[in-house]
This record gives sequence, C-alpha cells and structure tokens, in this order.
Amino acid sequence: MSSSPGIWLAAFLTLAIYSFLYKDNPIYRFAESLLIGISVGFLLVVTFDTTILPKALEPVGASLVGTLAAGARSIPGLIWVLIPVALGLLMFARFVKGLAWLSRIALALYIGFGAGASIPANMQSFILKQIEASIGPFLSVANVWEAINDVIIIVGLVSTLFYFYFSKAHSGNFGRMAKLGTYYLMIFFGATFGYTVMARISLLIGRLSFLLRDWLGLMT
Amino acid sequence: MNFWLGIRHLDRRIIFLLMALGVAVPLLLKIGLPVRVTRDVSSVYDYIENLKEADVVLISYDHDTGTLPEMVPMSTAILRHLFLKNLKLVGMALRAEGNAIGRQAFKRVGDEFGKADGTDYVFLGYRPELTATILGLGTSIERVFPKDDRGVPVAEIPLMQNIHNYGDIALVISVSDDDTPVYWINYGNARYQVKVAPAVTAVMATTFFPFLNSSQIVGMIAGLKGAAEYERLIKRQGMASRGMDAQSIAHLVVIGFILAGNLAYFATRKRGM
Amino acid sequence: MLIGIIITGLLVALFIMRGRRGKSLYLRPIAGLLAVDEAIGRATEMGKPILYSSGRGGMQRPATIASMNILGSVVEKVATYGTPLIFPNNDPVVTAVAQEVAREGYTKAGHPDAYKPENIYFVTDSQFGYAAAVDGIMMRERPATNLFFGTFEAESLILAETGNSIGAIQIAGTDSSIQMAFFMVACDYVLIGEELFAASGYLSRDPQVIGSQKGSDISKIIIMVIIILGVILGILNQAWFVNLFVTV
Amino acid sequence: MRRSFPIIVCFVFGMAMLIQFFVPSKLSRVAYDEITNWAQIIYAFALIVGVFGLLKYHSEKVVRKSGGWFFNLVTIASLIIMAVLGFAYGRGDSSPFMWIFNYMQAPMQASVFSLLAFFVASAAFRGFTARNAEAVLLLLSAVFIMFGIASVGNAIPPFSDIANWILMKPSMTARRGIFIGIGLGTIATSLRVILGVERTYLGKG
Repeated sequence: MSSSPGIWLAAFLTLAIYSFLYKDNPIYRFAESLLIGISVGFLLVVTFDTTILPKALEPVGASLVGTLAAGARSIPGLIWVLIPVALGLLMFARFVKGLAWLSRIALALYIGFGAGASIPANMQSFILKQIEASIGPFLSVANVWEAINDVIIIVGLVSTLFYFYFSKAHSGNFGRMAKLGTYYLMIFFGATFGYTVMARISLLIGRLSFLLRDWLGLMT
Repeated sequence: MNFWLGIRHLDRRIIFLLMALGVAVPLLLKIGLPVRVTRDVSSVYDYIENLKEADVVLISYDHDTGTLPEMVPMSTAILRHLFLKNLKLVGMALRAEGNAIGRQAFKRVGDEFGKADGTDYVFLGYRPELTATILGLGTSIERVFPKDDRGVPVAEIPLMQNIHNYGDIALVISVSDDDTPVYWINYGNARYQVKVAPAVTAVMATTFFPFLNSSQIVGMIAGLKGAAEYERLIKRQGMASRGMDAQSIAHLVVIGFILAGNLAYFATRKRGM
Repeated sequence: MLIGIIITGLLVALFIMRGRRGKSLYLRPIAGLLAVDEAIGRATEMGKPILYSSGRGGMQRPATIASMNILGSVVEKVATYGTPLIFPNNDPVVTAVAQEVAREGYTKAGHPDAYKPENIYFVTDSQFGYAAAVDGIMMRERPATNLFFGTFEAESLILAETGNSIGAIQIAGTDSSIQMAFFMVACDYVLIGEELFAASGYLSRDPQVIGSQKGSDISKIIIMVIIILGVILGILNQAWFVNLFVTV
Repeated sequence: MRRSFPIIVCFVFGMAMLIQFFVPSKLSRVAYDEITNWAQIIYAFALIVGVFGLLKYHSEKVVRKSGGWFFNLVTIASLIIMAVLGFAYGRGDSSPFMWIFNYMQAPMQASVFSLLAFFVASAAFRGFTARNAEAVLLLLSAVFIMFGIASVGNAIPPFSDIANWILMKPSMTARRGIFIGIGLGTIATSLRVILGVERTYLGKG
C-alpha cells in the first residue's frame, strides 16, 4: 500500500468521483466543487502567464517606456499594441448600462476571425479531401471484390448526401435514396460507438490500475 | 415482477458494478486470453529483430498524459525489446507533456537492463514545431538539440559522437495519440528516407492504414492490443496483456448487456407489456 | 481549392439574394427540431427548468454560432411561457455571447425583466470539470428537457446518460461525427451532421438564411456529379481528374 | 452605429482571414499572427469577466446561505488558493501549484473521463434494442466491431475481417457523407456570419 500522501489524496478524490455512479451525494459534490475551483484557478494562472502578461501587459509596458524615451515617433507603435488591449477591455463594458453594446465589437472581431478562418479549412479537409479519397480508389481496381466494394462506397456516399439534401421533400425515389443513406449512417454510428468503447475502457483500466497498483499495491 | 420486465428496468448501478468487475478482475488475476499477432505488429518486431547490435533507434514521445493508459504499455514493450537487443536509443518529444513521460520511461526500463544514460541511451528533450524539428534532424541533430534534457552538451555525450542525422538512425518510432506520425512520414521518411514506425492509440489506427498499404511505414503498433501482441512477441507478458484481458472481458460484458436488453425487449413486447 | 470556395460562396450568396427578394423555398421537416417545441412545452407543463449546453466549442466555431441561433429561438419561447433556462458554459466568450442572445430574446418576447443573467454562467474550461458540474446541476435542478447543441467531445455521453437517468427529454446536435454516435444511442432526438447548421433557417424562417441552405444543397449536387464523373474517369484510368482535388 | 459597426468589424476580419489564406505573403502571415494574438487577448479578458461572474454567482449563494452554500464556498476557496499559489510560487515541476494539479485536478479529471466506460455500458444496454431496420443496423454494426476488433473475436479471422470491412467500407463512406455535409453547413454558416445575414450573436434586434 502506498505511503505517499499525494497518492492517498488522489485515490480519495477518484473514489469521490466514482461515488456519483451510486447516486449524487455530498462527497461527490465536494469533489465537483473542488474540481471547478481548482481548474478555473489553473486556467487563470496559465492564461495570465501565457497571454495577458506576454501579449498584453509586456508589449504595452515596453512601448510606453519606448514612447517616453523616444518621444512622439513611437506613438503609432504604442497605439498598435494598445488596440487589442482596448478590445479586451471592451468586454468589461458589459457591466455598464448603455455601453454594453461596445463589447459586441470585440465579439464581432472574434467571431469574424473564426468564421473567415474556418472556410478554407473546411473546404480542404471536409470537402476536397473527401472527394479525392472517394474517387481515388477507382484508378486501381484490381479485382471483382474490390469493384463491388467501390460500388458500395459510392452508393453510400451519394445516398448519404441525398439524406442531407434539405430543400426537397423526401418522398418517392428521392426518399428511397435518402432512406438508404440513413442505413449507412446507422452503420457508421454503430461502428463508431463500438470502436470508441475500446478507448473508454482503456481509461477505466488506467484508473483501476492506479487504485489497485499504485494505491493498494494489489497488482503484482 | 416478471423476470424479463425486471431485466428491462434493470437498475443502472448493477450494470456499473458488473462493468467494474469486468475490468478489475482480469487486472488482478492473470487470465491470458489468446492474442493473435497481426502482421502490422510483427513487421515492426521483425525489423528491430534484424538490426545489428549498436544500431540506433530514435523514439519520439508525441502524446499527452490523457492517453497514458494506452501509451505506457506500448512504449514499455518496445523499450524492453530494444534494450534486450543491445541497441542504442535516442529519445525526444514533440509534446511538452511527452517529455517528462519519455524521460521517465527511458530511465525506468533502462535501469531494468542496467543501461546507462549517455552511453546506451540519451534523452534529448522537447521541441515544439513539428515540421521544423523533424526536417531539422535531417541535417543536424546537434543543431536542433544542442544539449540533452539534463543540460549536457550533445558534443560531450559519448553516444552522440557517431549520431549526426537520419543517416545514422535505423528506425524512428513515434509514440503518439494524434497524427504526429504523419509528419514523421511526410518529412522524415519522404524527404530523408528514414524508416518510420508509428505506435499509436487504437482510435488513431485507421489513419495509418493507407500508409501501411503503400509500405511507407515499417509497420504499426496500435493501442493496448498492439502492445499485448508485442509483449507476446518478446515473451514478456506485462501490463498490456492484462489490460487486453480486461478489454476483452469488458467488451463481452457490454455485448452481454446488449443481448440481454434485446431478449428482454422481445420477450416483453410479445406479451404486450 | 480557391475555385471550390468561389463556387460555393457564389451559390450561397446568390440564393441569399434570391431569399432577400422574397422567393419562398421549401425545407424538408427535421424531426429533432420539431421536437424542440414539444420539449419546451413539456418542461413548462411540469414546471421544471430546461438545461441548455453548447458543449466545448469556442465562439469561433461555426457549430457554436449555429447553437447560438437555436438558443435565440428557444429563449424567445421560454420567455413567453416563463420557463427557466439554465445554461452553464465551458468558454467565457460563449458566456458573453449567450447572455447577449438571451437578453435580446427575452426583450423580443416582451419580458425583459424575466431575463436572469445568472442562469447563463461560465463554469470552467476544464472538459471534465465542466462535465462533472453539469451532471451535478442535472441531479439537483432536475430539468425536464436537455438541449445539447454545438461541438461536443468526450463529455457528450457523460451528460446524455446522466440526463437520461433523471428522465429528461434530450435533443442533441453536434458537428463531431464521433459524438453523434453517442448522442444517437442516448438521446431522444438527434440532429445529424449538417442538420445542426440548417436549424437556423428552420427556426428563424428568415428567407435569406433558407436561401443559403438552398445554395449549399446545389453544392451537394455538384459534388455528386463530380464524384460520379470521377468514378467514370477513374475506371478509364484518367488520373488527372483525381489530382485536381489533391491539396497539400 | 450600435448595430452596424460590429457587423462591419465582423465582415472586415472575416474577409481578412479568408484572403490571407490565398495570398501567401509575409504580410498576410504577420497579419494572421497578429489577429490570432488579438483573439487570444479578447479570450483572456473574457475569461476575467467570466471568473468575476463565477465568483459573484458562488458568493451570492454563500451570503444568502442558500442550500449547499458550503460547496459554493469550496469552489471559491479552491479557486483563490490555486491562483495565489500559481502567482506566488510559479508553475515549476515541483511547485505547489503543479502538485495540486498532479494529485488533485488530473486524477479527478481522469476519473470523470473514465465514467464513460460505465455510461457506454448503460447506454448500450438501453439504446441498442432492435426496434426497426435502422436500429438493427446500428446494433449489428456495433456488436461486430466490439467483438471483432477489441475482444476475443479478434483472434477469430472471419469476425475480425467482417469488423474491419464494416469499419473501412460502409462506415467510412457514411462518415465522408457527414463530413461533406458538415463542411458545407460550416461554410454556409460562416458566409452568413461574414455577410451579416446571421447576427443572432449580436442580438437580432
């Protein structure tokens, strides 16, 4: 059995989380509250160290000093580093009635940034790559079995796309294709579920190994 | 109450309990279910088996702590094989968290075989920037890692005297929980022809099937199962074999529940309940 | 690649413009969205709250933006009925946006005073800290309805299974293909894939938004044609066509 | 102004990100890095606002002594202690900050994560009933994969082969369909946002 207080603490907290499986109880709630507090504290320190300090405070400080030393010439530089800080500070406008809309400027920038960046990224990995991967195999069909598989794949892809066609009622032949698409989707969902179970059980193996080996010393 | 109706409304906690037992019991008792060694794994084993003494293998720890339960048994089995064969090992990490994990793994397994840091193995440390690092090692390892993880200049490490770039490395193994091995393949192998073998989580395995088909990688070890196969090959059954037993039995428990659920569904439906 | 974006972009823009001119377009029903109204009604009847979650996605993700659109419509309805809505967040920027959306929704429904910013709050960015917290909220507040719309990761099933154990009606939609499978098994209704993004048009009935949906549907036809063409050319051994789609 | 200015900002930055992707130059790379930094700074400040909100939420409950206020106090106290330790002693390998992370935060997070192993079982028990054709496919595909890939079935060739076939052929193709749908949905949503058609996030008004 372990003699390290850290291991004992970790084991207690692990069991506290697991107690939720029996039912919600004060020990679980204690662990939950603790986890929220600690994780936010962690995030706060890390964000300060990696973003606020090096990307906001230090550049502003440095260019303030620079401006004081070099005079008006470096004022544009100062303004440049002040822009993002000002945008960040706009988030606090939410607390002031009548100025709350100012925070929307920062939010709009943030969202516009994300939306713009996502278009080429999605075009590449979600569309072009998928098209390439679907038609690529047809260049080298070696035998009948492969040909059958390729047909299964193409029918699946086209019928799934039919399912995602929104501006037409799913009836008649169109509906039958879309229905076929849902069958493929179900196979995908089942397979994904079954496949991911493996990774989830590995996690439990990891935790139980910790309890049984590192804490209790039962595994030899 | 009717039996099948009882099953249909089974308390979740009974499921949870059986699941916990399904994992815990195989961990505590050695069961030793059959493991079929697949070609992907045996080709990595064979490649290493055919290396000459004092050939150099580079292992990169490209994963975080979240996937440790899968990664540790894999890296342990591989390290044991390499030390057993008296090969020279160079370690590094492309993830910050992987650095500490790799350093500890080298020391732990190295000590098992009485190997010394600096002469039998060296751990160079962590570098961000996948592409730049992988390409950089092709021209000069010393330029990318002027000092090893302990802070010793690479020029002063006995082992590193004859290791300068990929030309001196027989195999790169990337222990990874994401697609970092793809970078090793695209930059290390394609550009510098160094042999690459990924050791990845089970979930990532499908990503590398195309590379296996095109023989761009030596082979692949994937997840606990891959580790268990490797343990079987080096005839040292450890954590992975037990973990794999737990995996198998836990899966059978889940399948059993699905069967029970369906039997109960049909039995109660017929009687209109 | 550039060509692909220009084509899709023009199609979407074209149909947005047509929508602006007031051409009405048909959209097929989506079961999961029809169920949202029913689920809100149920919570109201039972006098219990509704729990909303946008998962782990940041505000820069389109799936989160889609989730905010759905939130807007949901808020208008709960504001009318006076049903409480709880929305714990995983991302502080999402908190800020969601509060704006909710304030607006309550105002629009004519109940600006009923808006309670403390019901939409930042919990933690820790993935499993968040899951633990939302599980706790479910056990203590006992929502009658859980709505999960956005980018979810591994926490999806932790939330959905706990929600199921308290007997809540659950509707989910996500852009993560893996988590869709888990929601499929554990929830009552699931918006599959693109249905999440289409939801905005259904709920807002904004002709411009519906128009953009038509644009993306036409793109699908183009993709199907490309694939079928690719198959034929592939069998004829014309590698150049496949190479058109190879991106670095 | 209140309505239109944010929409203009959104348009300008959205287009800037789109254009920089296609015009690879030093300028566009610098612009990209700079905007990324700005977004991070906005996130950081939003976080401070969020933490204020969180502290306010919990402290109000403590002050009102509402049910379970003790737990709200635990959250406040652990947040403050963690922050103080982090700022005072840094984040080195042997700092108290990292000790708490390693022995408290990490094990708790891993434990919550591993709850999934249990939930997977209970969800499978309830959700995989063969009610109709779709459910039968869902069920069979899951069982084949579980048995043939991750369990003893893997040692029996027909099962492992069928499982691999399901994974690589029908399942993979449906996944591609989902991907293409999501890709188009994402692009359409992003375009609506950039063009200002979609502005729920600003409060529709």
